[in-house]
Amino acid sequence: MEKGKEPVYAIECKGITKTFGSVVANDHINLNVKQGEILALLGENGSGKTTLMNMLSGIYYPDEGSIYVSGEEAMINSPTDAVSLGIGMIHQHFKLVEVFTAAQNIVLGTKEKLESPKAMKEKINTICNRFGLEVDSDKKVYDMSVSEKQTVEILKVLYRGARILILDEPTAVLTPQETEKLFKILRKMKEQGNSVIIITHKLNEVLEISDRVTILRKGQSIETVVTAECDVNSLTELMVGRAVNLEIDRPEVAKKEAILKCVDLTIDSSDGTRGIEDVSFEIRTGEILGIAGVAGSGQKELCEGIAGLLKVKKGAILYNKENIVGKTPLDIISLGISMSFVPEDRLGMGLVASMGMTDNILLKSYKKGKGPFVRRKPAKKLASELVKKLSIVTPGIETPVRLMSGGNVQKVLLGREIESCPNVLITAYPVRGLDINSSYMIYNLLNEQKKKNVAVIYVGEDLDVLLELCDNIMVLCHGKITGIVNAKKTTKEELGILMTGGSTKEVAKGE
Amino acid sequence: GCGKKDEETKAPVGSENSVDGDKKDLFAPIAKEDLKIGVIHITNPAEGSGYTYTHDVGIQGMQKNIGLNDNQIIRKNNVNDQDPVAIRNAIEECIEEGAKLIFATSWGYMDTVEALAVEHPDVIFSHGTGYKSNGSNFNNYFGRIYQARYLTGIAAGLKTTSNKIGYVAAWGKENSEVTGGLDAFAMGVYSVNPEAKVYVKTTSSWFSPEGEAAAAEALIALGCDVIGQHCDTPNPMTAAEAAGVFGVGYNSDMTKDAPKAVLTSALWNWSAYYTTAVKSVIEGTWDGSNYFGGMAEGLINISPLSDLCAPGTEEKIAEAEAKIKSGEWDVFTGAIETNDGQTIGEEGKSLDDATITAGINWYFKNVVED
Amino acid sequence: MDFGMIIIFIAASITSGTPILFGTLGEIVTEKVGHLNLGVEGMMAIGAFAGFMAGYTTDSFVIAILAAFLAGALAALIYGILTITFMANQNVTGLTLTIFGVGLANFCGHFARKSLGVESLKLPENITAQMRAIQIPVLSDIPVIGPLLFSYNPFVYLGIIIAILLAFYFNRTKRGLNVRAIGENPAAADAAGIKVTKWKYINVCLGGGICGIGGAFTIMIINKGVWISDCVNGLGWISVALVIFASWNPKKAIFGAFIFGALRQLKYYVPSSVGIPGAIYDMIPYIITTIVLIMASVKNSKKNAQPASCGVNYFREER
Amino acid sequence: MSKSIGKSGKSEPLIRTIKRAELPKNRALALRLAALFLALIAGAIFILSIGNNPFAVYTTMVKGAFRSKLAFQGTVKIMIPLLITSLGITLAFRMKFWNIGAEGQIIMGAVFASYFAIFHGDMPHWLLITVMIIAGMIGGGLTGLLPAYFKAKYNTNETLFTLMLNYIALNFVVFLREGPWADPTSPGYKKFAIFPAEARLDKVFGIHAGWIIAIIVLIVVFIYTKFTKQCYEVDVVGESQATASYAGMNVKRIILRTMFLSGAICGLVGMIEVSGNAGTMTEGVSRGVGFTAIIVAWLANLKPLSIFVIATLFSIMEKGSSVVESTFGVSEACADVLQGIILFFVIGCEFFIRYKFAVRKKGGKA
Ligand SMILES: Nc1ncnc2c1ncn2[C@@H]1O[C@H](COP(=O)(O)OP(=O)(O)OP(=O)(O)O)[C@@H](O)[C@H]1O
Ligand SMILES: Nc1ncnc2c1ncn2[C@@H]1O[C@H](COP(=O)(O)OP(=O)(O)OP(=O)(O)O)[C@@H](O)[C@H]1O
Ligand SMILES: [Mg+2]
Ligand SMILES: [Mg+2]
Repeated sequence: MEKGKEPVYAIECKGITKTFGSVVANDHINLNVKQGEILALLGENGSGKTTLMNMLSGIYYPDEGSIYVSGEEAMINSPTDAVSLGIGMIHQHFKLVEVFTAAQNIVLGTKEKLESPKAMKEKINTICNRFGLEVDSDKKVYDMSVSEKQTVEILKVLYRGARILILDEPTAVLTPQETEKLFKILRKMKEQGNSVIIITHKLNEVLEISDRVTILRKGQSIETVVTAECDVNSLTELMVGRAVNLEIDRPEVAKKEAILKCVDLTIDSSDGTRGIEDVSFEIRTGEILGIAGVAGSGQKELCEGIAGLLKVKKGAILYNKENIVGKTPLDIISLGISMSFVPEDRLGMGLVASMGMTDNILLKSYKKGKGPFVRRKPAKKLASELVKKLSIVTPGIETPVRLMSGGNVQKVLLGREIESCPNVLITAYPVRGLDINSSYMIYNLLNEQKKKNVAVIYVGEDLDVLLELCDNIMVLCHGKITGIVNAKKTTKEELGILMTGGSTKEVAKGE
Repeated sequence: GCGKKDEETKAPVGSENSVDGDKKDLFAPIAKEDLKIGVIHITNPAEGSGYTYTHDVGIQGMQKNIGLNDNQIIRKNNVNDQDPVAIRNAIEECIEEGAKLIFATSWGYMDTVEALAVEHPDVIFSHGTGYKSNGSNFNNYFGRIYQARYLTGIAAGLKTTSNKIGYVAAWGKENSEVTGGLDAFAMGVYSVNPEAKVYVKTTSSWFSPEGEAAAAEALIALGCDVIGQHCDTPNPMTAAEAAGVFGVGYNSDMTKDAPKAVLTSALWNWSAYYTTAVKSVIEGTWDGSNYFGGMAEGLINISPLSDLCAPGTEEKIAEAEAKIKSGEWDVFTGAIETNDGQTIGEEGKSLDDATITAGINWYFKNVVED
Repeated sequence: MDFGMIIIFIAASITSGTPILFGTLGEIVTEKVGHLNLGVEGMMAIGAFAGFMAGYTTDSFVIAILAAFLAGALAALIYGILTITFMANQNVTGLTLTIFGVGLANFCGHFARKSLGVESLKLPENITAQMRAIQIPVLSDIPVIGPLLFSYNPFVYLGIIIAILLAFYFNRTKRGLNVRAIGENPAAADAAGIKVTKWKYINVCLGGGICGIGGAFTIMIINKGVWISDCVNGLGWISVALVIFASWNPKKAIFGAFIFGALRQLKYYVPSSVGIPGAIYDMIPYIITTIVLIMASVKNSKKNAQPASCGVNYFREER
Repeated sequence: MSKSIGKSGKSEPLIRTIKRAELPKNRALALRLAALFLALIAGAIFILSIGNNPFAVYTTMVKGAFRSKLAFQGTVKIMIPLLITSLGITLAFRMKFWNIGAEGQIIMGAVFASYFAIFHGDMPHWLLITVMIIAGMIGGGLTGLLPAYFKAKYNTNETLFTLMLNYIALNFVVFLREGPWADPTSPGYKKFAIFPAEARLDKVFGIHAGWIIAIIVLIVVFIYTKFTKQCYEVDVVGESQATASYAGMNVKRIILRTMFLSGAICGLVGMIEVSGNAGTMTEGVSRGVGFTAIIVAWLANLKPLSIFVIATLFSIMEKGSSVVESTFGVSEACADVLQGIILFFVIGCEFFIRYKFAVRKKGGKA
């Protein structure tokens, strides 16, 4: 390597290829990151971003191609190798030991001897101060919130003195405030000469944080562009390969009738803490009600309460004037209330990872029909239809959904819910982790439902989307409603205030 | 179903087959070269000391006496006697291989063998240590091991200085075989040392290396300085040796396992029976009668007394042995006092064989359950 | 029972718990890296034979123990290759190891007796003296304390030392922290730069080795140095039970082994006139283990639970 | 900083494990047969090393299982409990409920069935048999239900729980035999009474009717696992309890129901063994079948028809080995070692169906 002539890249990948069985996840990919730069990696779901990063961090090993770290060819056989090369990755699914404390997780696997808890704490504090992080080093991971866990993950990487930080969709599960905090940290790292590769599907974040963007499409590296020269539309076009309309329309439905009414609902979460308290609201057919709030404000409890999965402590849920509190989930499903909750690990609820599309579609309809036997035929037909209708990418309808990319998995989930022809459709975080194209496809699906006079509850994080998509937005804070506002009349700022427990005066103003 | 119901009742042990007049025609002679013999063992002869080992030594002795090849013997080892299915499988396999004579060596095989004898009338079943028989192709063989036990009791009684003798028993009072042996042993002790007590601990298993050692050690802790045993490992003897006390072995000469402890051992010499039985089958003289041999027949013996025995032991034992062998006296003769104050038997009479094999469920007066 | 007998009973219980302690410690070490090895019985049997044969030929207690350890480790290596590298089902592999191990030990014992042409395979004098209870001058003679603390065979002390070392290893050392991480979440450990495969092998084999020493105990102490087939006779399975009772904690295993040992000895010290059937004594350890298992789960104790990844094999590229 | 790069200059490992594409069925079958072949070769080396002719041993093994009507019947009798038990635990295993307590469930099934044979042996034959079948299934089912209850309610580890229950059940039988259920007519020895003829399963073609029950169970389990709503629920619960509740399934009830069924099928084995085979209750009634069945079910990938095939092979091996033992005068320990070696290979070879070792292709440059 001739020094001086070229800028030495922190990382350079040449011709990386990786196949899983018959799937070519990476197809001769080239990518490079400069020192002191933040590179965004962009691509549709299943385009191979995670796979590529996993090879840099030693989780996978490439079938072909070479990786150069600081100009020299490197063999990254294991995470250990990656660590010793100064590469640290924060995985989408956190890799933390639940029963250990933050500190124990942080020092795990490092070379130095085990020090006294006090000395350890100090060392961690030093790093925290340097990058502006906060952590309780004696807290066990199983007691932590998502963002706390992420902080531990970041600390883990920094503690090892990583100079190249890889983050795989770090913001997918963060609130805007938390995202902002994270970006501050990343900028600090960059200032100190480190390199960052970040994967995110949120284009505004890409534009905000990155210096350059590398775009992957179907396992191939398409192009690398300088962020300053791009906008949302051009990035989307590069990613998808064609121009995409990024408007969300808000169709108006004439006939609106009240269908679901919650009165003074109080529900405890599964770990016994208060989930929501005295929540009352109403939703009408042909309407999308958005629910906004910082993560953990009671969204999950509300959804699960309505679906009959959590016990209602107090209050009533009136569906067409009938109180459905105390009904079994199955009864509620058969009334036409459908719920799809995309959890943080995406697959955890609603789908069976090792089953194919057919059997997953069967999940909510298998009880139909008399007799002890399941009917797979209709499900099979529906699966094939969904593949066509939602352009789901999968080797076959019997391929385990575990092997499909995140976006496609979510299309299966939502597609199934919609096909069950619900009257009330509750979706929580349906675009969590989805690429922009798929996200818009989902918004369109929801609008279509609305037009069919379905009452839709949409729990989301992206305020811009909430404002564009919903008719009304209900804001939760610490399990209480801080406001229900008209989406057309409110602003992001106003929502922000409500989300952090702003005054109730705003409520009156909204509706 | 299997098994004739009417045969559930006890067949008198040792009774001659009186149903059939001419016994000689029961089975035709089988040429020595053509005879295949199945042997069902409860454990593995390789265990080296215990019950199965002695049976197999007996089989080998019979082989030598008669001159049979190794491939004429079909051994089935580790056939759990609590598992009728396994017993049946093992025996049926012997029959498949052409065995015409089957020795089933453990008590627990009895019911299954009884049933199989009905299903296979052309095969001779000889079952050891039980009491059932059908007078034709199913007999029972057993021995008066209590005679040897009595003699070993003499050795123990003379040796003890603490006047506490331990006894590791596989099963409790209800098991007649074990209990009869223990009583004989205790009576031997009593005959030379009326002061001494025999302490008994039960393992509830024929084979329990850990339990047998533990029982022996518990007995030693009680102050016993001679340990007797009726169980399958030599662990009571080795435990005695390790503790520096003495022991009386069982089954085989356990001097080989614990040379510094074993005074003598009560021995089976099964080849005495096996040779007789096989010979009768070859010659066509098998008459289906039960066999209940003792010291006189050479089936029972004690191993040579070791140097550890107390002075005078040899004489005392020789005296008793002569009495037993001559037939003028046997162990369970006369009125016997039990440890719970009963009296068994009558003066001048001996217990009958049926009682000896299946009806002893009391402990002799110097036995202590603790 | 008078006082003297109680002392003897306690001492006997401690001795009796020792082979179980070894089996348990071995299994704890194995489970800490996420491998449930149901082959304890087999590894103990193999260790028993190897220890016996080494002692028989070299007349050295130390070599015998080393051989038992090595043989147990080798047996565990088979399990390791199959479950770690070949990712075979752990239950199935463990059960097979039990069949194989017990069979192999019995077969070898049979073979050795035959080829040596002896009636009884018995360890020679020197080693027998070494494996007997250690009498420490003065200390062993103190009444009560002597027999309670200073009159055991070397295995007892070795077992306790190993247990304490393991407790230290798992709770106070970095290596132990790393190893525990593997058992809890191998993917996390791997990403943290811990050599998961290597440490899985090391622990699985170390665990097998410790079980092997437990096997040697059965032959040397229970059978006093005389080879007997099926010498382990279920102690391996009780060890698996004790792992639960001790809630995967080596220090608690010492205590648990004593309790289990006491339960196994009890029927020989309680007069039969008390009238408790033998089967009840044999059943109690399993019943209390089950109760402990239930209690831990009712309390939802994360700390006293089996390592989270136990039973699930790890493949880095799995998703 | 560039110094650290030197560290990475290590060579890549020659071989690494990678995932295979889903193998077509016939390839997988071919691989399994190859595995079996390898296993036999490994076994052959062992047989050679102890001085026997492997070819003769293997021939004897197969012949031994079929050489006569009696032998064939013996093989079938070994197979009946193994097959049914494997099918029983398959239900639990599909739910990822690691039931290694089939031993205990068999024993308790046998105990429940024996109660009627011993104490109510005067019932008419068919009534008694029916009652015993039901009792056996309830006995096994309840034994399965116990850990299931705690699993459903407190997430108690079922592997360890069921393992413990095996030993509790075993000692319980000994307790019964030594005390309350001892045959009063047995002199001098504690044992269970021989069942009256009314309590014995009838023989069909010379083998007790257990084989018919086995075939029925096979068909039922096949249909159950392949086509029913219930088993679909089992599969979902096995994968993710959260998902199952979302779909409106009553997870607790499914766990209880499935474990009851699994235990009941194992309990049925207990009934068949005491009534058809042994003719009396025994502590040895399960004979390790509960453990072997785990191996069978697993090797068969929890598929009923494959279970049938594997159980057949196992039964041949089991029956054949004991013939080999006596024919070649080798100890049964030898057969265990042989079985162990063969199993190790078969277990190990499963790996190659899902994974392969690969050598990296060099020089794939952009
Ligand atoms: N371990 C694996 N086994 C099998 N297939 C895999 C594996 N990992 C990834 N794939 C496949 O490789 C392709 C690329 O997946 P990858 O996770 O890299 O996509 P991605 O770009 O990160 O997508 P997303 O935005 O949804 O996270 C997908 O088709 C996926 O199904
Ligand atoms: N990674 C670590 N860093 C620093 N100290 C540690 C670490 N791991 C363990 N320790 C120390 O070890 C002590 C015991 O750890 P832990 O509570 O996990 O062990 P334990 O199994 O409960 O042992 P014990 O029997 O003492 O209760 C902790 O209080 C802590 O001081
Ligand atoms: Mg990804
Ligand atoms: Mg503690």
